Amino acid sequence: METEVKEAQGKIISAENPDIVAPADWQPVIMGILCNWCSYAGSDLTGTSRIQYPPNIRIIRVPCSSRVDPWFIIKSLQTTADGVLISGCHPGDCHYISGNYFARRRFLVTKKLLNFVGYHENRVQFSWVSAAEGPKFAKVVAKVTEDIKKLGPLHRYKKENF
Amino acid sequence: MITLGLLEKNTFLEAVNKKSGANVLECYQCGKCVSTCPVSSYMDFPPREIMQMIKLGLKEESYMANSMWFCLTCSACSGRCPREIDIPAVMEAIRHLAIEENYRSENKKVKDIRKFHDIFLDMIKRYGRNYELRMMAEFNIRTRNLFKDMHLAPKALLKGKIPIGHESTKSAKAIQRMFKLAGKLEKEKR
Amino acid sequence: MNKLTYFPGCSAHGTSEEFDHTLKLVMKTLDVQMEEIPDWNCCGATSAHVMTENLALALPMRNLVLAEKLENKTMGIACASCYSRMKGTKKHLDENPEQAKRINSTVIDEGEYQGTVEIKSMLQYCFEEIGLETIKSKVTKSLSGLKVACYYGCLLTRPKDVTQFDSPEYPMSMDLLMEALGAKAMEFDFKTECCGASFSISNTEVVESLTGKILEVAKESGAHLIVVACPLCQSNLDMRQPDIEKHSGKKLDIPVMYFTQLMALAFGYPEKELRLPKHIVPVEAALKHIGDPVPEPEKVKKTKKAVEAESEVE
Amino acid sequence: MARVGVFVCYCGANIADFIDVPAVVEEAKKIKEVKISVLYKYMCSDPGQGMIRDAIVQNRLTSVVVAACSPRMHEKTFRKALSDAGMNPYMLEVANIREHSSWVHQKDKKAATEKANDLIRMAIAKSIANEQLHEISVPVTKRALVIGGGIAGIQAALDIADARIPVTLVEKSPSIGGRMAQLDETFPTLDCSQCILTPKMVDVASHPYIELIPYSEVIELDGYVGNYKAKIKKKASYVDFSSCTGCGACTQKCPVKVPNEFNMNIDKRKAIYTPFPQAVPNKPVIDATHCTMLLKGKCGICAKVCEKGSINFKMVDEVIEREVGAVVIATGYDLWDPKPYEEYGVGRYKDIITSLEFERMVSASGPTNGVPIRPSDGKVPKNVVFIKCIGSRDEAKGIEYCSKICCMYTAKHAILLHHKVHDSHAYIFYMDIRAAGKGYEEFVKRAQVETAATYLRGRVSKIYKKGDKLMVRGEDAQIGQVVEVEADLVVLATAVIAPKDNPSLARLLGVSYDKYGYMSEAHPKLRPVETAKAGIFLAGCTQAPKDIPDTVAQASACAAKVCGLFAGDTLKKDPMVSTINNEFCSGCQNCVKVCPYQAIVTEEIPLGHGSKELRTVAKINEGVCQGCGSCVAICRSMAINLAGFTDPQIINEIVAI
Ligand SMILES: Cc1cc2nc3c(=O)[nH]c(=O)nc-3n(C[C@H](O)[C@H](O)[C@H](O)COP(=O)(O)OP(=O)(O)OC[C@H]3O[C@@H](n4cnc5c(N)ncnc54)[C@H](O)[C@@H]3O)c2cc1C
Ligand SMILES: Cc1cc2nc3c(=O)[nH]c(=O)nc-3n(C[C@H](O)[C@H](O)[C@H](O)COP(=O)(O)OP(=O)(O)OC[C@H]3O[C@@H](n4cnc5c(N)ncnc54)[C@H](O)[C@@H]3O)c2cc1C
Ligand code: SF4
Ligand code: SF4
Ligand code: SF4
Ligand code: SF4
Ligand code: SF4
Ligand code: SF4
Ligand code: SF4
Ligand code: SF4
Repeated sequence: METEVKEAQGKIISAENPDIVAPADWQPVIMGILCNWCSYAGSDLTGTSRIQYPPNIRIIRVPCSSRVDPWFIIKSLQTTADGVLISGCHPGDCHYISGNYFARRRFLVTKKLLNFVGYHENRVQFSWVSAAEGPKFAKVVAKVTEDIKKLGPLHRYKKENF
Repeated sequence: MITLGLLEKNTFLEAVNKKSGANVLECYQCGKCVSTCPVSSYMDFPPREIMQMIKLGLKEESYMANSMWFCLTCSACSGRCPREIDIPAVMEAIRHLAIEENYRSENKKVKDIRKFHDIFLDMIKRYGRNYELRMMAEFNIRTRNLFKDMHLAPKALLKGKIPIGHESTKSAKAIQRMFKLAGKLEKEKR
Repeated sequence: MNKLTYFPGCSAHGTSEEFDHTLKLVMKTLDVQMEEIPDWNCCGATSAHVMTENLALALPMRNLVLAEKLENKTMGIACASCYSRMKGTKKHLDENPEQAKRINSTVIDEGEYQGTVEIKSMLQYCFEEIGLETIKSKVTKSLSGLKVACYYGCLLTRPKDVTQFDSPEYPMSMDLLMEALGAKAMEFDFKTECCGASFSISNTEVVESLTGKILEVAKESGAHLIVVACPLCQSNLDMRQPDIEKHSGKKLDIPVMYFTQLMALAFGYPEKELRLPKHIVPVEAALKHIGDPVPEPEKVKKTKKAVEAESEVE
Repeated sequence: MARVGVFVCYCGANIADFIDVPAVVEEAKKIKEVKISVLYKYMCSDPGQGMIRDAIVQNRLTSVVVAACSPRMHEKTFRKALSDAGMNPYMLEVANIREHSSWVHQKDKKAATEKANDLIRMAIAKSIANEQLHEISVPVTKRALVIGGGIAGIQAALDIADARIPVTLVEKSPSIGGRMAQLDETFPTLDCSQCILTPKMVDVASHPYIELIPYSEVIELDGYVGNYKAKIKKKASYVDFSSCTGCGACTQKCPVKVPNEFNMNIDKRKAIYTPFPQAVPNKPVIDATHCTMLLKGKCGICAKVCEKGSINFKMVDEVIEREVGAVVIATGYDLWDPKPYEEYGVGRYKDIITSLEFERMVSASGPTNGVPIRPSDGKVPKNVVFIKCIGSRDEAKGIEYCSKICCMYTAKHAILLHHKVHDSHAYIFYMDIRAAGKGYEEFVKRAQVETAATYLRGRVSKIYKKGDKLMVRGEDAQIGQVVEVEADLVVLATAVIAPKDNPSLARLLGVSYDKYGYMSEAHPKLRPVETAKAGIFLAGCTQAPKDIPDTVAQASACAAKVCGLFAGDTLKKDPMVSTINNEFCSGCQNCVKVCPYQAIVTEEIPLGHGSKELRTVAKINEGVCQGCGSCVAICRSMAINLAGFTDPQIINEIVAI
């Protein structure tokens, strides 16, 4: 699948669907679902450290990455988001012992499914960010934002988004 | 003294690991191999030290060592290594790398050993099988040690221990062809 | 009747003719028909292995391909070194099919390699396929009174993942086989210490020192003779003895026999069939011990202190 | 219809400088459920909280959104404000516009403001789906169960009992004391082990708050923190402990001798025995696998000599129940069997012994009266070789980890050898000397300098026999030479391993264990004495190899945890736990498998209204559930909901933008 942004006459075209276009100044919306103990704490640390990152992400707090129902991912892509980032504790560090392990397996399946129905694999990404990894969180967000920008919009452009 | 610079990429270690299938980094220097190895006292760097040299990226020093030429491939060390490192495979890897990269030790013993193996292979190439008496003689001639073991010869010959004649495979041709093709494979690999 | 493909190895027709000969006698008694691989070649021994990887694989492969043409499932190998090379090669080829194909191209005239024969050393064959009970049943002349030290050398049981046979540190198969013949196998700590066989010509100094230590410990064990299952071990331990004695000044004088020679003897073959004159260290005196009275096995003495302590518990 | 109040914080300049806060306040007002949207300098200050309280009352709000710093900072503060105003505290949502916006998008005020708007919309949407929640309170049974009576279990039991909390101490063997009872003098101070241990054992026996149940095992544990029910199997001892006086007449007269495991089988004990003279309780038990009366119906001598008539051959195993609020696991360790070291001739040479055998020999009350001897001929050894890391740090033959204690006790053994046999010499083959602890390096120095033990750096590769000596061969890597030591006796410092029934015990208790069989702690650094299952704690070597000081410290920590747990009459718990709607549950039990806390069990309910047929459904124990949400996401029937993070709440957040 094409990963490069398609630009035509000052417009950006979705990688998945040529009918979806947005103006050149389009900014993606990324849904970030973070576990409370590691990644959410890590993102707080990014803030306390004043590390700057792209403003496209909207963060939802969940107790553990294992709480993330594949349905949340699908719903996000269907309704509001151009990409989804799920982030939890490092393997072995899960606050709930093994939750992130189950979560990871489930996500891989979800990703395959989304791929199958036509979404680019970079639309949904996973990462491990610990409570001490403020800088890493900024990097992850920057990378995901970059990736999604390349893929173009998923939804018909709504001015009020940005 | 050895000066250790920035060891950003230890290509020697990588080459040895790849060729041997072992991971030299696992060696924790316990020395069990050294006291196991029947010939460690003849090696200028016994197995444990060779492992460390590889870790330090000391390629030339390793190639010029006699250790891998003395290794008998007896697998005693690897059978006891607590980290299950295939030490003879590591020795073999250095040996083959040294041959490939044309390093030749001037050590007399190493030269002798190499000569022996050359002659042995030559013997097989010619006859398909080993011809023991001829081999001993040839080895002694080529190492300029004509009378080595000669005191054993009369008794051994007399007792029929070492036969005078020799057998050879009928299809000496097939063997020679094999040598040629194998040599070609060896070159392709490089 | 059992059938067995036989790979004698270079020395069987040379230095170790007595091994080959007695092996054949013994197999006849055990009702095993041995079929020698036609036109076999040298396995390359350590030399091929030392110098070049491809040749080290190609030489044994040719034999394996030839052996596959025979009908028998199993191949028996007399020499431990050949055994190790052949079995090691087979394992490597089976694990690396790509490389196997490449190597096969050098001997393609002989046929395609399948990997179908099972390789056993002759000792392993006797122990696993024939079994001690059968062997025991064929004994007509017990070797009781004879004390032996079984020397396995390094390649018969090592590396374990290749040989898949007996313990690499303290194997017992040959010991048990000797006991089946009536002999007593002594506790012997150097059963699998290397004798330096591959240096037997190029580096005699090493061989003398290694062999000397093995002989010394064997002697220490109280054995009348050493039993081996490999021609290289035999010639090293036997032929080097006079030199070792000369250089160390210690008298060793311990004969070195093949296990098949002792089996033949126990199976009732006359002594002359054993080809004893081929031995550098004479064997005859040792064999005189056959029939010596056997002492009762000693009871383990309890430590006096330990016994005393018992009554003090309360 | 929901009535939401939005409270936006300046956070001094922290938020206001980078976000157009007045615009944010106005934007929130556009949402129809929002009844009030206001701004304040410091929302978390008293006046700020007051604003919230007043607004709740005046506007009859149903939920509150505070747009300020991270909920990890002030969620509790604002929840309190809600409850002070008479509102359920869980009707609060916090929009994190500081850590997640003003601080991280300082160069783009427009984008930061947009993002703040979105975050607030999400919080409003979520809060509308919030439900009233109430802190869970569970009753506690104030009795602790301690499993294992080694020094770990003893210390934990005494500390808990001293706080006047009843303790049931269950010990598998006939006496408490564990391994420490087998030791001679102990590093790093060389106190006599028995002298410091036996008083504690006696304390256990006489403590009014401790119920000691020896010769027993826990076979079942039900329930959850504060409310466990344990089944304990008391093995038949064939001796009535209540009448037996411990006179020992039976033991003396019993004709059957059995290898004495307490003395590492160096000597014999009887079929009716107390494991060692200072045993607690000091009552004998009959070893049913050896007593000829129990095996063949012949003998009965002990019964004849017992003046108290305490012997009862008809005794059978008995199962008793105890209700407890907390459990301490203290099952200790075993030692690795060195048989795989064939190159050493282990099993063939009698004069190769293990460290614990050596420990028994040098023990003054041991089977050889404190003098080490060669088992082969009873002679006192002069040259003793100690080999460390046997089975430890050896993935080929044993286990990968370091056993932690053997470096120290080997140094101790060298010193003790010197004390007992003055003209002896100790050689120690080692790979490293791990002596990290208070006074430990000093102790090793003592072995090296005062005792002049010879340390040789290298792993031994071979031991063989020469005459009546054992030749021990290894490399001394410091001089790069292979050395052979002529030894009279060889002592192997064998690895510490987890008791082999730890995994089955762990499964029945519902706690996790690692690949070696050690019980797993909840967090290696910050929760080292807790298991992941609330109310179950770990002490001593059952968690990992450790020496006595560490064991005792961990045991006391366990006691503190237990006392903390029992401090109130009930336990308070966060209400954010999962519940199953059994009407939707299909009984697939996927949730049961994923729950890391074993909080989910199954139950049978009628198939339909008034139906007699039953079907299986899952049920969550709210006392155990920690609220991770794994089960919610895995349930295909959507039968489970996690309070505080329900599907409607999260979907509302997603679609709010
Ligand atoms: C040779 C040697 C020397 C040592 N020397 C020293 C020293 O000098 N200084 C030092 O600090 N440390 C020393 N140690 C370490 C010391 O032994 C341990 O630190 C200590 O014994 C650990 O105590 P524990 O209670 O955890 O385990 P243990 O002593 O093993 O006690 C466990 C108890 O639990 C019981 N049990 C097991 N399973 C169950 C079950 N399922 N149900 C009920 N009960 C059960 C056992 O019967 C036992 O009584 C030495 C260790 C060894 C091997
Ligand atoms: C370089 C380094 C790396 C480390 N890495 C790790 C690691 O990766 N993992 C690990 O487990 N451990 C690590 N540690 C060890 C770890 O730092 C300590 O175990 C831990 O910090 C000890 O905590 P503490 O509370 O005992 O002492 P401290 O952290 O020193 O706390 C003591 C506190 O008491 C205060 N204080 C002192 N005196 C007084 C007084 N008289 N009155 C009032 N207050 C006072 C001090 O100001 C201080 O706040 C590391 C240590 C170092 C040096
Ligand atoms: S035995 Fe293995 S780990 Fe030990 S020094 Fe030798 S190679 Fe290294
Ligand atoms: S395989 Fe080589 S290095 Fe290893 S013990 Fe044998 S001779 Fe020494
Ligand atoms: S004789 Fe009776 S009272 Fe005495 S110890 Fe034995 S059982 Fe107890
Ligand atoms: S009945 Fe059993 S325990 Fe009692 S004395 Fe006899 S053998 Fe010993
Ligand atoms: S404590 Fe010492 S002897 Fe024990 S395993 Fe660790 S390093 Fe080896
Ligand atoms: S002082 Fe520190 S670095 Fe040195 S041995 Fe001790 S713990 Fe290790
Ligand atoms: S996963 Fe859902 S349907 Fe399956 S048992 Fe659990 S609650 Fe019931
Ligand atoms: S929320 Fe987590 S802890 Fe609670 S029952 Fe579900 S899986 Fe278990």
